[in-house]
Amino acid sequence: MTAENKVGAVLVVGGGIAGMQSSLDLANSGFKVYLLDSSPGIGGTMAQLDKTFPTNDCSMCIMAPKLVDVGRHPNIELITYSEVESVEGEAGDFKVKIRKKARYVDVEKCTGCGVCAKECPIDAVSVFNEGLSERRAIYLMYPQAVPLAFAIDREKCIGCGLCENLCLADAIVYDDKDELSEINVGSIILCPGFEEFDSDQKGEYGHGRFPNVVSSIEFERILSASGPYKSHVLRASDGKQPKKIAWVQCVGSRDLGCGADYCSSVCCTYAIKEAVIAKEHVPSIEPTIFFMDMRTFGKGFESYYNRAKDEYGVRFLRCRISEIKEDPETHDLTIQYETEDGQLIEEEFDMAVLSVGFTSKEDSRDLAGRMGIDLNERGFCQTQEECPVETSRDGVFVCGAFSGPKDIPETVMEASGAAAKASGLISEARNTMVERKALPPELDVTGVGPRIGVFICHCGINIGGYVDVPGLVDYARGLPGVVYAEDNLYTCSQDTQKRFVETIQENHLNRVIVASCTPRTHEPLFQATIREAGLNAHLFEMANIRDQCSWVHMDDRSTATEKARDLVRMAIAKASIIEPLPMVELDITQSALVVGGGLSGMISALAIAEQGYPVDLIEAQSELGGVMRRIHHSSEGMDVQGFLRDTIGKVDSNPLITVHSNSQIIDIDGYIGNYRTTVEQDSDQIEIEHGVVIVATGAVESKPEEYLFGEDERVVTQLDLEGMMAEGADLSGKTIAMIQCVGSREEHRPYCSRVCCTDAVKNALAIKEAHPDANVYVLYRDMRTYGFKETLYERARAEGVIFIRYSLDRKPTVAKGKDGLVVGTRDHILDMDLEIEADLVVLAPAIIPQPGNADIGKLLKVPLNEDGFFLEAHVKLRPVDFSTEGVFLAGMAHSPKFIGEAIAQAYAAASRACTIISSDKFETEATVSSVNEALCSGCGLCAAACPYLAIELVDGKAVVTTALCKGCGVCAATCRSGAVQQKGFKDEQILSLIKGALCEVL
Amino acid sequence: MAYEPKLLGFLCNWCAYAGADLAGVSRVQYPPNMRVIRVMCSGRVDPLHVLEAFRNGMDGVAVLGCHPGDCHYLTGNYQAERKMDLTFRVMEKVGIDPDRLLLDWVSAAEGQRFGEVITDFTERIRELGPLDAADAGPKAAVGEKIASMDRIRWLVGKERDMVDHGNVYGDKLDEAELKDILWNNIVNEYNRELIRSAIRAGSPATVPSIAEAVEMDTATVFKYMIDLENAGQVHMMDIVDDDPRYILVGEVSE
Amino acid sequence: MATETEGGCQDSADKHIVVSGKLIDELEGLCEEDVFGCYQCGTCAAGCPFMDEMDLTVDEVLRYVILDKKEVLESKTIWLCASCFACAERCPRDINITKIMEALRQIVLRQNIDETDLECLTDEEKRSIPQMAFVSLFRKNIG
Amino acid sequence: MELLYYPGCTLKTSAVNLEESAFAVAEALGHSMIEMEEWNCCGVSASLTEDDLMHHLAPLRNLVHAEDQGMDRIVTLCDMCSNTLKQTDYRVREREDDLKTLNDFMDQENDYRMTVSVQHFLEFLRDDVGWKTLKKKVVNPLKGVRIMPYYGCMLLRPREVAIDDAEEPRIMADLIKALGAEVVDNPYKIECCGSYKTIEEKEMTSRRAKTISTYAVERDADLIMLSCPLCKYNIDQRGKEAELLFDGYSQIPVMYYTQLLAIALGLEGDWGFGAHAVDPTPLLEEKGVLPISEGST
Repeated sequence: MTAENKVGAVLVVGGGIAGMQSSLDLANSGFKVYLLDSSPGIGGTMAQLDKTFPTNDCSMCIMAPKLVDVGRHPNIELITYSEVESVEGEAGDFKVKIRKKARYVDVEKCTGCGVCAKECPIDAVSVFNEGLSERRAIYLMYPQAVPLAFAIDREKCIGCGLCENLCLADAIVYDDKDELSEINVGSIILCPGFEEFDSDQKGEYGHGRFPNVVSSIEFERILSASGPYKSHVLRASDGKQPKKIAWVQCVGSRDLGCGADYCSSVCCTYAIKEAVIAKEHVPSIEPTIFFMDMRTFGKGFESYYNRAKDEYGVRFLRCRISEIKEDPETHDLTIQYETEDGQLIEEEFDMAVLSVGFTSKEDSRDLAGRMGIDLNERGFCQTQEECPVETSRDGVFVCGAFSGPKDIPETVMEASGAAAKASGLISEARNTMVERKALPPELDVTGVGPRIGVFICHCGINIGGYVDVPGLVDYARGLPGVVYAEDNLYTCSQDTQKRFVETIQENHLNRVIVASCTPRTHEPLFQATIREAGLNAHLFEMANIRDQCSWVHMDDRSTATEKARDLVRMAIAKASIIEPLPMVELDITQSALVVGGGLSGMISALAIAEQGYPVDLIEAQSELGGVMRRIHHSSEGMDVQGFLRDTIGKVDSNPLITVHSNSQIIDIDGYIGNYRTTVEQDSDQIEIEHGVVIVATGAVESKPEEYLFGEDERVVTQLDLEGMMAEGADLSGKTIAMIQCVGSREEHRPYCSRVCCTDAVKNALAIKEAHPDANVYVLYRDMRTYGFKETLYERARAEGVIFIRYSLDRKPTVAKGKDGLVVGTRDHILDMDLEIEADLVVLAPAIIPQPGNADIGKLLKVPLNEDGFFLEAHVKLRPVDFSTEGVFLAGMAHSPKFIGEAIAQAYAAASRACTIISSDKFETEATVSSVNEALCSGCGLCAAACPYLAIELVDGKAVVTTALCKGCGVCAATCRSGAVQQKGFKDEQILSLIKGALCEVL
Repeated sequence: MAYEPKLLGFLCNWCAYAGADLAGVSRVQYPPNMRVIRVMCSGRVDPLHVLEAFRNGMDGVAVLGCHPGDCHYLTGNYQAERKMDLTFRVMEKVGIDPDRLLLDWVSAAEGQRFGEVITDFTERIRELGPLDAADAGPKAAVGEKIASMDRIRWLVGKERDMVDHGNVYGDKLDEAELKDILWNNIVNEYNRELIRSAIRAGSPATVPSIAEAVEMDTATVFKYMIDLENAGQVHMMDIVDDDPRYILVGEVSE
Repeated sequence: MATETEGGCQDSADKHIVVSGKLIDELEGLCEEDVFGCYQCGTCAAGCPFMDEMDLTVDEVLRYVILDKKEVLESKTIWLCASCFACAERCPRDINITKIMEALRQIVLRQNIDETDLECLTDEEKRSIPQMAFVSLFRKNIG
Repeated sequence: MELLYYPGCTLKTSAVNLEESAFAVAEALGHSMIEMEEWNCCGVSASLTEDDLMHHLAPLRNLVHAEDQGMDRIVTLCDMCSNTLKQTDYRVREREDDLKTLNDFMDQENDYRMTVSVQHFLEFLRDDVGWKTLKKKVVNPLKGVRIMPYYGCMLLRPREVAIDDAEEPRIMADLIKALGAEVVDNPYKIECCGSYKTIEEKEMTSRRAKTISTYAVERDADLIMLSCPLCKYNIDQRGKEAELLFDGYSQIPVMYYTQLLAIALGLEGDWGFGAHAVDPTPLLEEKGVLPISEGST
């Protein structure tokens, strides 16, 4: 596959959060993206969620910006309601046949107004609301769906023709047929997501028979404001507000009864979230969670669990219940459970929520079969720990829950990682299939009086039905500066936009006002159109007379029209004094600096080099490898040292990567695209220019201060044990006691180090395999072998490893015995003291951040979290970015993680970095601040207020770094002398809006 | 004084009305209780007309058209059949005895038979007795509300087309299935109206109190409350000791 | 069996059960259940109808076997189990706990230490209780 | 059709009323129950230890006798017989080597050729008669009688021998509806009645009976329907004794489904109510499903 005939496009299968993230990364790195989804709109499961842990952000609020970006990104082509039929060809040049299912609604024309659905006579179960409410045969998946277009469910529809009769946009296409089309792409990313376990299969819990037993995804819909119960927590049997709600964990996970020998990783944390959010909605609710092991292992999850226990009073009962009984009359539920000290208690509950696990989707398995992708025996996509985003077929990558249960941060990391691999394969074909529209030169409007054009929209009946639009047009025509005014049925439709360009040019308009829906979704669309007409995009203003006027004053037409007149008049008032804003472009040094030569640093360096950009890799020690040098075998049986050796080999031999070992960073200056870093290598200093920074400083094993560590050489850490076993230590016949959570999950360090449970089980198995007669005990607080690692825990027990649980207030004791060490603890089931004569005690110490993080943080002006790890821009949706543009994060510097997860995050950081250094230009925001030096007294108030350090004092005057400025305008509002103004939102412009609102005549 | 039922008759100009005239010419005697309205075709009779008749105190209504196949306007009587089928169903649901409505075919030549049809119908209504206006009035009003709904009139209007010629996709529909969908819509709309009137009677109302008033189980009432809330006709005002209380919204008072 | 000795029936004598090797090896021939697979989730105990009368809870019995504590053979629980299979059907580890209970009983019975002695029954009961109860009891409690 | 009937010990002694009512019902439905010529104890309760083949001999012999009589099906009335025979049938089909050992061991009997299936009478009513035909034959519908179905465990567990969904059985509920009576659903219907513990643990079994019956009383059920003679004894007899242990508690009547079916089919007979600790006759008369016969207790 020579470089020439590589195709510069990528097919992304699955429009959930994974598909959206990888599409945006690829589209912003100069590749054409075909984003395909089997349902009528993208959004996937995350769209169904109410809030997300651990920040309790509303899921839709953090996802909507990505939805809108994907919806209107010029390089992303949305192919909804479609399936992949077949894939031919090889990596770099695939021919993919796609079947676009008949949707019976023209996506371009439909504006999502919903008049058709209001009258459709058919009742159908709303799958999106998990059956809690009904939808019609013609439906929109959810209010914020992208594309905002209805679809007809052909099985349910009786073809009565009513919707076509009602549709004003004439968007109904009854003779729509499935379309077969073929696209040519260089690589493919599979992220079709997962299916929730169907809890009807667990008959003993009564889901499907007892109305008050709901699944967790159904409870998400109940909690959601756009859900069937409008976010009121109610129960289905009588619409009452439940007081006692029970969450049942591990429904369809860790259960051989239904063929699930794995843990679904996220249910513990989402159950806590649902309990906490329910409690916030209704303080009288008493949530109880029945669980086996509380697996809150992610970043910030442990303190989330503690807060739920201490602040919200969520009750945690450690018992997997046997069944749920229901009183057929009152539909109240009874649950019988065993307390930790062996008592049997029967308790009444008003409602029960089954925390269902993940299963693979049937049609994803078929697709994988058709594409020749290997699946593991549980039906998920088979991946290797060496590269968790590669499938068994060259050129086809995977991310998200299709390769195994995982939460949203890990999904987003894998999505960016898959984007890195997918684009790395075809980096030579970058920018070949991406056309930048040729735009006419911008009209120079200086010195010419305002010639304002006003376009008022009916939006079918959404505005026209409640606001006197023709009257509004006449009113606007009379206002000063207005030379043209018209109304149209749908301003945003394709044909109206074409006429827009002609109208502007014919009437020589130099200001455009559109009175229609919300600028949030439609401003960029209209700005792009007027730019095509030769006008600067910022000579434009919108009046929101739908979402904030006609839709909310439906029953009072006169006041709605009056308010619309005010809004139009305000826009016109500002229009006369808006100015064209130049699009500032910065040039970018297309190279990267990677701080830290551990596994993550090396992988991200290699990934960036694969994209064709040079990398400077800074390593404090003399050789590369970091903590991985002390790991000999991984939980998934990967040859760790072998992989480390050939990774170091690749880094050393890669011409684009310059390794600076024994080096310290002295100073980092500059900003995104234009960094200058001084690095000191044994006394001589060199300066490196680069465009982006990836922080991969890793983390270290802490030194335990308990259990006689350091006082008796038979007390070692898990890493020491690995070293000993690698050197062939003879443990046959010996008794080994392992103690978990040494320094983690404590008052002074309230986080879980995530890897130690699996590490202990891995080492215990290694001991048992080498010396079957050795006795191994593991003293734990919660076994957190999440995901497919659960099978290791199974095998360890089967090999006879004894697991004993201890609680924080009754920690085990280690004392010197006659010949061995005596480990004292208490059996959690028998409530009986146990003493283990151990020849060796192995501790699982907490993983703590690199001591040097604070200094790197100051240099890069990036913050640390309260545990000392780096604080990313957003824990859920930007886990590898920092809030400061151009700086990225990978590996254990973010938080403790497994080798596979570190590799995924390293690729992700590389992909995010390439979105910047993949082009030599970087378009900054247009509405940035500017300083009038004459008025500036150098008081520094503005600099103190700026969260992005985009405005600073230079020789007594405030100076704005346009590259860093995000355009929030805080500095302008703080300035004492009016020196600082925000372009597009100048004081006089805002005042003109106020004046426009108040006085009838301008 | 013996009860004399008040009857209304819609006679189609070409057949039934002509049949009636023939009865006159042949001096056929029949009871005087029915007041006749001449319509050009039995298909002209709108369910709302029939329900309006009952609302204003009629005890019985007859709709007489041409025998199938004889209709002067080819398919008018088939339309009448479907419209009256809707009316029967609505009457049954709102609680007016469907026997009070008669749909029959009388040809222009059946003077004698016309007399018999009128006599039998009059006796049938005499047996049934008067329709208590206080009780039937509001029921008929609810019936009218249902019969005037867009989707129901569309379904009835398109029924023949979809069964005989095929729907928008060209496949012919099974009549029984279509009837179920129609009945389902009538039942749902009626129940929603029941619930609305229960709230009207005592607002704000809780699900258990509504369930009792309309004699439905709480789960079904709650399902309807979700539909009503989504349609913006009902709003949850507050929650008092775990029972949400609902009020009517956007009710443009008659 | 003929005479009904009112006073004669006393609780079964304290048994002196001899188990040489590990319990888990004793169970080997009797049942092939993966006792070590148990992760003490408590489902079996939560679903057992006779938990109130048991001295050891169901999961405690399994724990005794895992930790090789031989006193489990003296517990009342293994004799209280009525083999109703509720625990076996609901165990998330698919361990047939009913078979483990039977195996533990067999270890005792095969050292011909009988659990049941019919002295305590009145004649009237012997007539009225359905035979199937007696046959089951003999099969389960007498070696 | 002719049904090869395997009675089992209890059906000949304390559960004679179950057999008689079943015979009457079968006949009324046009079937005849022919008792197996050769049958022996069903080997209750099924042995669960891996190495114990010996205890599978008794049930296996019954299967062989059925084959000798040239029939392909055995119909049983007692839940425990049905469970034990099915478990043995299942084991020998799963493990040919066990079957071979057993066949070699049995010198007088022929080898078991696995041509026989075991069917409980309830399964027969559901699969061969069918609820629709049954409903048509009901002449005296049990109108207004509220019946709580009780399954116990032998019909539903272990899963290899279950005759219905182990978590949500419907077979008795369907039967009750076919008889025109009302079903009182309850969460205890699949919980054990105490089985053979009744001999040594009388109070425990009484408490079980009280828990199950109290639920029925609170839902104003009139009686409990069941099919197993041991469950009947435990809930009926031990339930009656529970009245002495718990003051204010009164046991509601317990009946076999065959007795109720016989009454619904309008058959004549006294259905052996004398063998019930709580005589259901007064209730049945009060509900008008049984004619008021003078002198009944």
